[in-house]
Amino acid sequence: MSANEKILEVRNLKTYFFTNVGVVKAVDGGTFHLKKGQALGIVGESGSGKSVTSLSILRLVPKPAGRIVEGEILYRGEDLVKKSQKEMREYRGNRLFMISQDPMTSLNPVFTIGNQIGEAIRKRQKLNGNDLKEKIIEMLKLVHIRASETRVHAYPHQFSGGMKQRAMISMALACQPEILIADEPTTALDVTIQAQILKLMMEVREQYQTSIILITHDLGVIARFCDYVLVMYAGKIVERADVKTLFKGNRHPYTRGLINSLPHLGKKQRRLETIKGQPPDLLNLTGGCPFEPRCDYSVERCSVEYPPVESAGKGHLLSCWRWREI
Amino acid sequence: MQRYLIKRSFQSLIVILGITVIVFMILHLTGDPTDLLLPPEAGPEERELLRHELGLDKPIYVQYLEYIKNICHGDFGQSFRYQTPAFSVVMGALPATIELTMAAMILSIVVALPIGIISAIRPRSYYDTLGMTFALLGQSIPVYWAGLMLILLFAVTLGWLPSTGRGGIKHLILPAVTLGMFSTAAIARFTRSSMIDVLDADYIRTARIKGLSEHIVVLKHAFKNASIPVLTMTSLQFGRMLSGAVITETIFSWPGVGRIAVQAIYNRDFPVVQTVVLVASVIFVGINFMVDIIYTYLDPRIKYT
Amino acid sequence: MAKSSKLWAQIKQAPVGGLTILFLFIVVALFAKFIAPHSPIDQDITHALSPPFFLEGGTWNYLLGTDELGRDILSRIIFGARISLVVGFIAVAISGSIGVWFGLISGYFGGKVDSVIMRLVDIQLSMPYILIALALIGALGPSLRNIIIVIGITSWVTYARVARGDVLGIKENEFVDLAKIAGCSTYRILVRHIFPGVVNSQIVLGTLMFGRVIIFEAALSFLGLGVQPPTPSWGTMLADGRQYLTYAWWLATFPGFAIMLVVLGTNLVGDWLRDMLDPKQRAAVRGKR
Amino acid sequence: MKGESILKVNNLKKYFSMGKEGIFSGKARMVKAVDGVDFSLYKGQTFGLVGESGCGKSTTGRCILKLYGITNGEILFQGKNIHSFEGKERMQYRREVQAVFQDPYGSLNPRMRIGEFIEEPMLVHGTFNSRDRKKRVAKLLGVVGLSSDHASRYPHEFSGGQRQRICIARALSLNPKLVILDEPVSALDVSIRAQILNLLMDLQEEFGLTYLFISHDLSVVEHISDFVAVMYLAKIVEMAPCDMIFKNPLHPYTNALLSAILVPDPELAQDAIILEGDAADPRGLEKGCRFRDRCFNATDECMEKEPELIEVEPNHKVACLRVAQKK
Repeated sequence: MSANEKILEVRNLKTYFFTNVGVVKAVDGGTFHLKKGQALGIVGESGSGKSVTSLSILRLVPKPAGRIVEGEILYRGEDLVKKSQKEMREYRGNRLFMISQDPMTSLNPVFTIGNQIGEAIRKRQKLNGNDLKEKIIEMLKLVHIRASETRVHAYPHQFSGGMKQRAMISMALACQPEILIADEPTTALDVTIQAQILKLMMEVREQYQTSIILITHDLGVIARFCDYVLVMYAGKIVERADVKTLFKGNRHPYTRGLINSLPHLGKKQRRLETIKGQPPDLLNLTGGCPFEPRCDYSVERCSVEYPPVESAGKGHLLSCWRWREI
Repeated sequence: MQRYLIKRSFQSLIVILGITVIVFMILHLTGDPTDLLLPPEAGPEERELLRHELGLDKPIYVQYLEYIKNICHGDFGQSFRYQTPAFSVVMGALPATIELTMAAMILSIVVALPIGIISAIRPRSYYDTLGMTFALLGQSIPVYWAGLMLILLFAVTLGWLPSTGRGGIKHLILPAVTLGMFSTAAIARFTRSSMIDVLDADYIRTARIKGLSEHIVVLKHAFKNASIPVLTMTSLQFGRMLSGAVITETIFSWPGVGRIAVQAIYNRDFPVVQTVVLVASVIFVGINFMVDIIYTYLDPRIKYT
Repeated sequence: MAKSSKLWAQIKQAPVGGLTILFLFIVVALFAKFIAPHSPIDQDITHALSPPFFLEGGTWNYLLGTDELGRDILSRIIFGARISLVVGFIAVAISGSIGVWFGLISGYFGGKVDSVIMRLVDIQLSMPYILIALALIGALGPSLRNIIIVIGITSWVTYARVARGDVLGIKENEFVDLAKIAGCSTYRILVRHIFPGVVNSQIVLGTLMFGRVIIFEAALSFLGLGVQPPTPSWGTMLADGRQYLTYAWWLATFPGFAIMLVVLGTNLVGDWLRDMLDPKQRAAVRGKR
Repeated sequence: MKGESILKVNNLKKYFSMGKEGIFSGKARMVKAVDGVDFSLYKGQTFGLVGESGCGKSTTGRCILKLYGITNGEILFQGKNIHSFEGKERMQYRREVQAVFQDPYGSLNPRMRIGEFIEEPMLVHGTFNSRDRKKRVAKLLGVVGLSSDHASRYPHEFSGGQRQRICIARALSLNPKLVILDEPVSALDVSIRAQILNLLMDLQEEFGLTYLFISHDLSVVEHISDFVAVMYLAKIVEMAPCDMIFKNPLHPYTNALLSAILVPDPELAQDAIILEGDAADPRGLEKGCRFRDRCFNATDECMEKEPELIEVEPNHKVACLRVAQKK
């Protein structure tokens, strides 16, 4: 098992939502891969398709509106798109796990924390009674929850947001997945708690060699946590690069605009650079580049034809007609 | 939890008091009972005398307080018609009504929950469409008509089941189905929609992410959450049933409190009417209180507030 | 643009059957005089208990047969629709306008006012409403006006509960705070900012309750304390027909069928309206009478 | 630097009652959302109020907006206690203090046209006649970067950023002196956030507005503020001019907050100060420093004595015993 092994390969993934108002192409041709032990970041704004990508990998796209219409999701060579929901159960919880956005709602309010972690443990080990309880306490200790002996019996509403997210991570640890997807794991948390959770996730990654897909809108989190980054806009991956290249040598106007629009601490500027216009309406996309109306570099061609994926360096891919001039 | 239960019992007490006020007021609205008790040719002196005897010449709040005092002593007044204590008239008929409502309720729950749950798991499937069509019909058919049609079909035409009276399971079937029809439909539809709501929740996704089997996801994780609003709704159905029993008992000549109450209204036998209303209300408040206790087991969030 | 196409998509899902039933019901009720083949009260003993046309002995003259006094059932059903329409419409209007205000006030002010109103609601829900209605009508006398009033004042709670729930949600919105900050009076906030938010669910509720009220009115008539003879009402017809169930089933069957059809129509239309206007409100209100 | 004070908050306290402890005991459970806060807003400047969720920053803003009554202390607007305002004075205050909130979806009444929404404050205050009001709505829409024919549309046609512009237009409609900005950009996408921040700063310059900018996001606060106060559990723990607080943070909590900001630059190696635990329950704090349980510098004294907010260097106030001793 080499360190560079690709454990997940997504090829030309298209996940659409068929609403009675029209078709929303939430993910429209996503191709990327994840290596063993890698931390892959997916960054984008609301509606960019980053969360749908993760749900597609788990095959949990909300039915009946959402559907994977095309593409392959290869986990160690097995195409997950072709699996039945029953077969997927062997992957979920064992090989794949996801921590979702809102720790407040992702735990079931009517069962104890211990009960919910226990379910994850029993998926791998058939433990019962005291053995199970001890294992649960051990799991809670791993994520630094104090007084875990009594907290086993607590209900989610007795936990703070940070503690709930820790409990979710302990569930992930119980499953020992190869791939951990974290969908905005810290967005709902305060900054000091965010720092705690990110640190914990780094520990997990180091200790268990877990590959992590981190989905966020926060470029700060990306810079801190990830090795490699995908930037999504309106269902398309517009640029991808290792994290240094992305921040220092990006060539896509959207990536650049996004990074420049952030206020920089300690660098007081009077005005921020902005991206003009409004986020795209996913129902009314034309065949061209979806960023075209907001782009300062756009030319006629941009509104007609979507640019092909081109390489701008080692591992640096992007889709823009004019990237060479940027 | 104690706080919660104390608060709820306090509220229940207020509700019962409020009911006594309303019953008392309706009683007064119905006019002078001396009209009923005395022969029409009775003179004004006789009338005054009776009014004094009955305490009707006292101020209204004194009358109310005496009324409450009497109730507390178990004295609900004499039935004008039967010339026995109204309370014992009502209590004598109560078992029949309880039998009927319990049968109808159990029937509703047993039928409605599976329909609601399965429809929610597979929305817009063949099963869902069928189940919900029946539920819609069940909510559209008036109880009295349903009763008559069932009698027409199973008693008159087919002769399988008796159409009137009480005794044994055979007698119970038609009235229970009649009374339970609306509730079955309502609970089934409500279960479906709360299950659909809950199945959308993030924690259900978490359960699926853990790779749990679908029946654990649905029956453990989803149903326990969905059962909380369903329980509320079901307990309200009890209130409806007590009203529905009035009609059902009339149709099937079921010897319960509902039929007694209707007769009492015809006969202007007010002590009986008010006793029925009070007893039925107290039962309903009691059921709601029990449901509150069940809540504390279903929803841990209540226990700690 | 997105919104209008969405609206169109929902309109396309309209329950044609339900709307047709309601439309026919209203037309029949309004133009009963012109539609009914016979007078609803004229008796013709020679034709008493004549069966509907499709049975042996039935005639085309009396499509749905006649009752024990030889009155045409179809005509009586047609005229009975008037009572149902009038009672349904006015009672819903009365109870809705009482209920919505209690709900608005209860939800918006909260605290003690809310507790008092909610206890009133509890009291109302705890009592067997049909007995209360019967007792009240018994006391006031069974006139159409009294029936409407009694139904109106005994069914306001559902509107109040739903409106209160809506208000509690709307109140959380920051536009309510912004209205206070702008200096709007409480009255203006209630009327301009809160009320429009509860209208949709009240319309949905009113539609569904319309059916409930028709059933309720017929139930009162069925129990003998509704609209008094000879005025034709569906409930009275059912009650009268009950005695003849064994050998003249049509007497009770057809008026009941009419009630069911109309209620089915309101339920279908109400469900559709709910999906369209008020997706949040679930079947919750259905069970609560 | 300071100029004319427009609003002064003195020892503001706001306790919320969380129901009675028992049915029969009269003692109410209190949550101290704001527990003795002092600060001043100066004309034409932006005062940043920063802290984590539940620290009382929004409650402070809402007290100033008179959405809540206050438990203790006073709020002086141009020298007058705002809670003593009645009738005309009250309406005057309502005219001069406006707000923009966090949620662009909840801020707009979905059943009111944009034009009506912006016009409403003027209508309520009886400023201008109907025609002039319409003109002003059109003008305001232009000021916030929208087009005047947006007035006849409903909110659902607008995106989050546009909605926030509409709220700003409404806030400006009465020519206010002070605008409370409660997390105005937190719910917006990154690419839209910068647009709104720029707009707010332009408007401040153009109309000489005073802002109270409430936010959890330190980098945004640093960008827009002249003066910053950091709140922790219902109290201000540090307060200083913006540059000073970011270049030389003194309170350990401010330090931890600053180090927890993730700079979008992978080359800047950061060693965050990781604070233990969650923010404490404000109900448990009877004595001592409210930050002591999470503080990496706490001593025994911190358990016993509550630090006062004192000026340790010109214009720089800190509530920390250890910092005060060092100085």
